Amino acid sequence: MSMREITYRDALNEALHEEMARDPSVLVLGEEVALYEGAYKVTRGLLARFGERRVKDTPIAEEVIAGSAIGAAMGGLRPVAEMMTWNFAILAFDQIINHAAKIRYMFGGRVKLPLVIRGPQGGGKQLAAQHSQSVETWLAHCPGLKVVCPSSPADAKGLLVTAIRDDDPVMFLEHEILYNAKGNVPEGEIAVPFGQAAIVHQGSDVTIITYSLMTLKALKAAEELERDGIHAEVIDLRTLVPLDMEAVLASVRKTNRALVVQEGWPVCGMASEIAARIQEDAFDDLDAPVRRLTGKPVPMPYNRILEAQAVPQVPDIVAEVRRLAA
Amino acid sequence: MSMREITYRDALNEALHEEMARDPSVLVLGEEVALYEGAYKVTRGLLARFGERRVKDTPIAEEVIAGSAIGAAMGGLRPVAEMMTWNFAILAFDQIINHAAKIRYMFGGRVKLPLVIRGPQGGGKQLAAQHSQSVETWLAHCPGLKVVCPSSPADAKGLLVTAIRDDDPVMFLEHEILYNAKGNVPEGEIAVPFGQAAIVHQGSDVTIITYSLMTLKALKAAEELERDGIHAEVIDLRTLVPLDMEAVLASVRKTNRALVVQEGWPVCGMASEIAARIQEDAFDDLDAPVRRLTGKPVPMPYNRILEAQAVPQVPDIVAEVRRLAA
Amino acid sequence: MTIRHEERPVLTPHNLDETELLGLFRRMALLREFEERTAEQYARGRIWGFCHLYTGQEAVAVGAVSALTREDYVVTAYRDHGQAIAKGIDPKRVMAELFGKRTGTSLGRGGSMHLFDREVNFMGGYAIVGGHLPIATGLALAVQYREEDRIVATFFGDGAVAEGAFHESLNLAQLWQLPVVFVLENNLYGMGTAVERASATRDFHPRAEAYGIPGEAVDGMDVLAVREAVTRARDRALDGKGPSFLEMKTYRFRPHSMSDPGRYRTRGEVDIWRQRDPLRTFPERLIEEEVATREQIDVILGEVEEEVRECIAFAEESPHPEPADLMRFVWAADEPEGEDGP
Amino acid sequence: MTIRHEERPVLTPHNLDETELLGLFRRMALLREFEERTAEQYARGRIWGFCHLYTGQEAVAVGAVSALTREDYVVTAYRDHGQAIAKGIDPKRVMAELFGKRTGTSLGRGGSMHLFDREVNFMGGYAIVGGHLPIATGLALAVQYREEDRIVATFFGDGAVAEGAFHESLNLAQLWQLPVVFVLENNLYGMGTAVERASATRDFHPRAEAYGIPGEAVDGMDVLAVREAVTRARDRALDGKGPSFLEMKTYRFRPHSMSDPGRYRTRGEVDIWRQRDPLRTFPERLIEEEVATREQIDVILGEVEEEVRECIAFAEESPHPEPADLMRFVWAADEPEGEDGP
Ligand SMILES: Cc1ncc(C[n+]2csc(CCOP(=O)(O)OP(=O)(O)O)c2C)c(N)n1
Ligand SMILES: Cc1ncc(C[n+]2csc(CCOP(=O)(O)OP(=O)(O)O)c2C)c(N)n1
Ligand SMILES: [Mg+2]
Ligand SMILES: [Mg+2]
Repeated sequence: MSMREITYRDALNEALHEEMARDPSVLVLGEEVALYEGAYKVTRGLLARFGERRVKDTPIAEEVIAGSAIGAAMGGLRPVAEMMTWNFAILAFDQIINHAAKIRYMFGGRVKLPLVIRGPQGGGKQLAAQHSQSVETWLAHCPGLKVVCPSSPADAKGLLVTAIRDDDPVMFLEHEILYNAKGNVPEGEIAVPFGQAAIVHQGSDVTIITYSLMTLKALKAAEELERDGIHAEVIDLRTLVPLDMEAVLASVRKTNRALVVQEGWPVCGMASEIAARIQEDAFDDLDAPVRRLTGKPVPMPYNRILEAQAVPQVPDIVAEVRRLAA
Repeated sequence: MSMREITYRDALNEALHEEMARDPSVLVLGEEVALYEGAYKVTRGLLARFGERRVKDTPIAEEVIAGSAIGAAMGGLRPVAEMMTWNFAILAFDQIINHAAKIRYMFGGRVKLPLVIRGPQGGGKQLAAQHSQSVETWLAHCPGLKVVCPSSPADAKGLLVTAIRDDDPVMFLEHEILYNAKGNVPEGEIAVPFGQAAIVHQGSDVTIITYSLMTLKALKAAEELERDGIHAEVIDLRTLVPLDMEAVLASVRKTNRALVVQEGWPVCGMASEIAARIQEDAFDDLDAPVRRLTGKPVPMPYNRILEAQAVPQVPDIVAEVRRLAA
Repeated sequence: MTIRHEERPVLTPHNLDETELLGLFRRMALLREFEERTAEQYARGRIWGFCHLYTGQEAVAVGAVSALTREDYVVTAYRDHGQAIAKGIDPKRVMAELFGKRTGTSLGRGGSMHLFDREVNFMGGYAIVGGHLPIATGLALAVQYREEDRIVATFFGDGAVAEGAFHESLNLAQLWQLPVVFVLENNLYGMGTAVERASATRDFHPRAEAYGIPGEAVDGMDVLAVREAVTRARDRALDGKGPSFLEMKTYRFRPHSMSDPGRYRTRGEVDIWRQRDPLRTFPERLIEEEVATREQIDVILGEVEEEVRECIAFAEESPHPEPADLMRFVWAADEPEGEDGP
Repeated sequence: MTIRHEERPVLTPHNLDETELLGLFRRMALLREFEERTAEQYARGRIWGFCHLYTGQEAVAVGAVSALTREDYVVTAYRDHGQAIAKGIDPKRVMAELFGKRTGTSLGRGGSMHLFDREVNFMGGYAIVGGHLPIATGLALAVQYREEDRIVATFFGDGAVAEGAFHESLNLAQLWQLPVVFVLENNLYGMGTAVERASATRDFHPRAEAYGIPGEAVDGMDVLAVREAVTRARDRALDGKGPSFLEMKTYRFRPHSMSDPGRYRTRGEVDIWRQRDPLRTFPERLIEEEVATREQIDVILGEVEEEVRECIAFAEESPHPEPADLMRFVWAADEPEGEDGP
C-alpha cells in the first residue's frame, strides 16, 4: 500500500469517513460533531457527506449521549459517540461503567454492544484542572470495556477502524496534543488489531513501556540515550484492554530493566498495573525494580511552568533510564 | 476506656450521633437517611434527636446530593452525605472527581472542603452487576480525595470521627457485609488517625496486605495457616489515601514475601499499586514476587455460586500464601 | 389522595371481545400469583438479593403491553417481573432467573432486577434508578434510524424523575422526535419516601410539557384506561409525532422490596388503595357487565396457580450455571451456546 | 429573534441617583474594556488555555450583581470575568490570573475559567457545563442552615440547561425552599449550537415553572431590567420564599472562546444584536434623560482604559508561582501564606 503523511486528526477523520461509507449502520453523535464539524474537527466533512440522519449534534448532555449510544447499539446500530473531551465523559460514567460495561454480562450474553466512545484527553494546553485529565485508569479498571490509546496517525486510523467493527464497547482515547502530529498512513483500508503492542524503538538495555503521547516523548528520550550508548527499547501498548503483556515480558526478559511511563496520576495508574505484572511474571529476569514515571498526583495547574512540571517530560525519561541502566 | 461489643453499623451510628452533638455545623443528608433511618440503618435515631434541619432526606439525585455537600462545605458546614451504596455515587462522579477533588487546588488553596461522602460498597449479597462494585480505585486514583475503608467496628467509629473533623473531602467506604460484624469499641470519644495501617496479626513468614472485608478473610486465613506453622502477618491499611507504605515496607523487609488481597477488580486496583510500590522500594528484600489476589475481572454475577467465585475467599488466600511461602 | 375514583367507562367501547378482556384479566392474575409465590420462595431462601414485587401495579404493565406488538421494545427498571411476563417472557424462565439458574432469562447472571429477552423485545430490567431512560431513548433512535415499524415503551418510577438522566432523555427524545413512550408508574413512593417529600411538585406530567411533550395522568389501576392511553401514545409515535409521557397513578401493595419493613405508610392508606385493586375491580366489572361469570374467573385463577407452581418446579429443577463459565459473556466473543443458547 | 425591543422605562423609577447610574455604566465599560484587552493579550500569547469573553452580556453581570450585597454569594461558569469583576474582585488580580501569575485570584492555578475570591464571596468559575449548579444549591443550603442574611446567585448558559445537574438542582432548591436565584444567560448559543438545535423548546423559564419555581424572561441587554428582576428575586429568597429563575435574553458579540472561529451565525444576526449593545444604548439613555453628558461618559471610558492598562502592567510584572509549590494546595494542610496569603 502506498503511504502519505497526514495528521492524527485527519487519520481519525478518514477512519470515520471510510467506515460510515462502508457500513450504513455506523452513525456519529455528540456535541458539535455535525455543523461545527467537531470541537477538534475530527468529524470534518461528515455532515456534508452523510447528512443529519447519520451525523447528529446533541445537546450538552453527556449521560444521554452515552446512554443513547448504548441503546442504539442494542437496537442494531454501530454508534460512534464523541465526547468533546473525556473530562466530560465523567458525567456519563454511570452509563459507561454501570451500563455499557455490564449489560452484556448481566443479561447472560444475549445482547452485544458494538459502540465506540471517542474523544481527546490529556494535558498540555493550559486547560487547568477540569479539562486536563487522563481517564484510562477509570475505564481499564472496569471489566467489559476495551480501552484504546493510539499514539500515531496510522494507529489512530487503524485502531479506530477496528474499534468501529468491534462488537464490544470501545473507549477510544485520543490525545489533544497529538491531533496535529503527522505520520505515514497507508492509503485505503487498514485495521490495526487490538491487543498487539508495537515495538517502536529497538533496544537491549532497558524497556520503556508507554502509550499515547508519552510514546513520542519516550522515542525522543530513546534517541537521546542512543547518543550515550544506552539502547532503550520502546513499547507502545496501543490498547490497554486488551493488554499485550507478552510483548512487554518478552522485551523485559531481554533487557532485564523496565520503566513504565504514563501521563496520568500515579495511584492505581496503568504504570502500577504493568509494574505489578512484570515483577509477578518476570521477577527472576529483573536486574532492578520496575520503575514508574507518571504525572504528579495533583489537579492540573493552569500556569504553564507548573503544568509542564506536572507531567513527565523527555529529560525526566532520560534521567530515569540513566538511573535504571546504571 | 472501657470497651463494649457493638456492631460496625452501630459504631458508625455512634460516630454520627457524637459528632453531630459536638459540632452544630455537622449535618447529614442523603436518600432515606432521615425518616427511614438509612437503607442500612446507619443513621438510626438522628432525625428524632437532631431534627429535619440537620438530618435531611433528599430526592434520588446523586449529583445534587454530592454537589450540595460540596457547596455546603464551602459555605461553612461539615456535611456528611450518604450514598445509599457507592454504586450510585458513580452518577455523582462529576461532582466528586471534577469538583470535590479539585476545587481547593484550582482556586489556589483559598477554600476548604470539609465533607464526608459515605456508604456501603462491595459484593456478597447477590445484588448482581450494578449493585456490587468496589469503587476505591476510581477514588484513590484522583488526587484531592482521602479514601477510608474501615474493617472493624472500632475503626468504623474512630475513622468516621476523624473523617468528619478532617478539612478535606473524605470518601468513606463501608462494607455491606460488615454492618452486622461485632467488635470491641471503646466507650466515648475515639478518633483513629488517617494514614496509619494496623498490624492485625503478627507473623514472620509472609505479609498479607489488605483492607475492608478482606481483612477478616485474611485473618481467618492466617489462623488456618498458623496450624500449618506458617506465620502470616496481616496488615489492615485502614486508609488508602493517605497510604501507610512505611508499615507495609517494614513488614515486608521482615517477611520478604508479600501478598496483597483486594475484593475489587484487578486492573489498576490497589493491589497493583501496592505491589508496584513494594517491588520499587523493597526489591532486594523480596524472596519472591509480590502476589496479588483480587476479584475476577467480571461484572458481579447474581448466582451465588458464581458470585462466591468472583471474589477472594479464605481458601484462596490460604492457597496463595502457601504457594508464596513454599 | 390525588386520585378520584373515576367514573367507570363501560367495557364495550374498548373494542375488545370477551376473550381479549379475559386475557387481560388472566395476565394480571398471573402477575399477582407469580409475585405472591415469589415472596414465599424468597422467604424460603431460594431467591436472594434485592427483589421488588409488582403487586398492585398489574394494570399498568398488562394494560400498557396489551397496546404494544411483540416488535415493540420494552425497557424498564428493577421492578421488572410484571413487564417482563406481560411482554411475553416465559414465566418459567423468569422464575428460573430469580433462582439464579442456567435456564433463567439471563442465564442466572442477572437475577430479579435484570430480566431480559431479545425474542420478545424485552430489553431489560435495570437497577440504577433512571439509568435506563437514556438507553430507551437510544433504542428509539435506532428504530427511527432504521425506519422500523415499532416503538419503545419505557417504564420508571416517581423516584426516577428526580434523576438528571430523566431530563436529558426527555429533551433529546422531543428534540429528535423519537418514537418513545415514557410510562411513569407513580406509586406515590420511592422506597420509603413519599412523592411530596422528594419532589418539588406532586404531579409529574407538567415536567414533560415543559419540553413540549404531551403529558397526561392516567388511572393506573384501570387496565383499560392504561391500554387506551398507551394505544394513543403509540399511534403518535408511529405517526412520527415523537414522544409522549403518561403518568400512571398507581400503588404498590407490598413494601418496596423484600428487605423493606415498610413502616413509612399507614395501614389505612394501603386499605384505601386496596379498594381499587385491579385484581378485584376488573373481574367485578367483567361479571357485572356479563362478560364473564364468577366461575370463569375462578377457573382462570386456578389455572394461573397451576402455572406458577410449574414455574417453581422448573426453577427448582434447573441446574446452576457452570462454575467454569464465570467469566463467560464479559466479551462479545463469548457466545451463549448449546443448552444456554437463545 | 424571540425578543422584542421593549418600551424603555424611564430611568427615574429605578430609585437610582446619578452616581449610581454612572456607576453601572462604569462597571459595564470596565468589563468591555477588560475583555477587549484580554483578547489582545491572548493573541500575544500572554494568556493561554480556554478563554471565554463576556463581551455583549455586560448588562447581565453588572445589573444582577448591583442588586446583591457583598455578602451574597455568586457562583458561575467558565465565562466568568464579567461576574468576577462585577462582584468586586480587583481586576488586576483577575488579569494576573489570566496570565497564570502568583498574584492572580487563584494564585495562577486556575486561569481564566477558575477565578475565585472568598473576600467578596465570589465562589468560583467552573468549567464543567452545569457542574456548578449543585454547588450553588449547596451554598444556599448553608445559608439557610446558618440563617444568614444573604442569598446565592448562580449564572449559567442556555447550553447548561440540557445537563441533568440543572434539573436535580432546581428540584432540590424548590423542595427545600433554598435562597438561590438561578440566572440563565440565554445568549442563544452553546458553543456553535443554536438553542433550537439543542433544546426541545426555545424558552427556558417554563422548565422552572414545572418545578413550581417562578420563572421569568428578562431583557438581558437592559442593565436596569436585570437589576430590577434580580432585586425582586433576591427579596423573595430573603423572605424565605425559595428560589427564582430568571432567563436573561442576551447575546455574546464575540465567538464562544478565543479558539472558536464563530462561523455558525450570520454577520446580520450579530449586527441586529449590536443595535442593542448595552454599552451603546445605556449611555445614550443617560444622555437623553440628562443624567449625564457625553463628556462624562468619555471621561469614564478614558478612566477604564487606564485601569485596564494598569491591570496588564500588574499582571506582566507579577511573578510566576514557585515551581517548588506545584503540589501545594492539594490538601487542606497546605495553607496559602506570606505573599500568597489572602
Ligand atoms: C441511582 C440509584 N440511586 C438509588 C438507588 C436505590 N433505590 C433503588 S429503588 C429506589 C426507589 C425508586 O423509586 P421509584 O422510582 O418511585 O420506583 P418504585 O420502586 O416505586 O417502583 C431507590 C432509591 C438506585 N438503585 N439507583
Ligand atoms: C460537561 C461539559 N460538556 C461540554 C463542555 C464543553 N463546552 C464548554 S462551553 C460549552 C457551551 C456552553 O454553552 P452555554 O451553557 O450556553 O454557555 P455560553 O458559553 O453560551 O456562555 C461547551 C459545550 C464542558 N465544558 N462541560
Ligand atoms: Mg415509586
Ligand atoms: Mg449560551
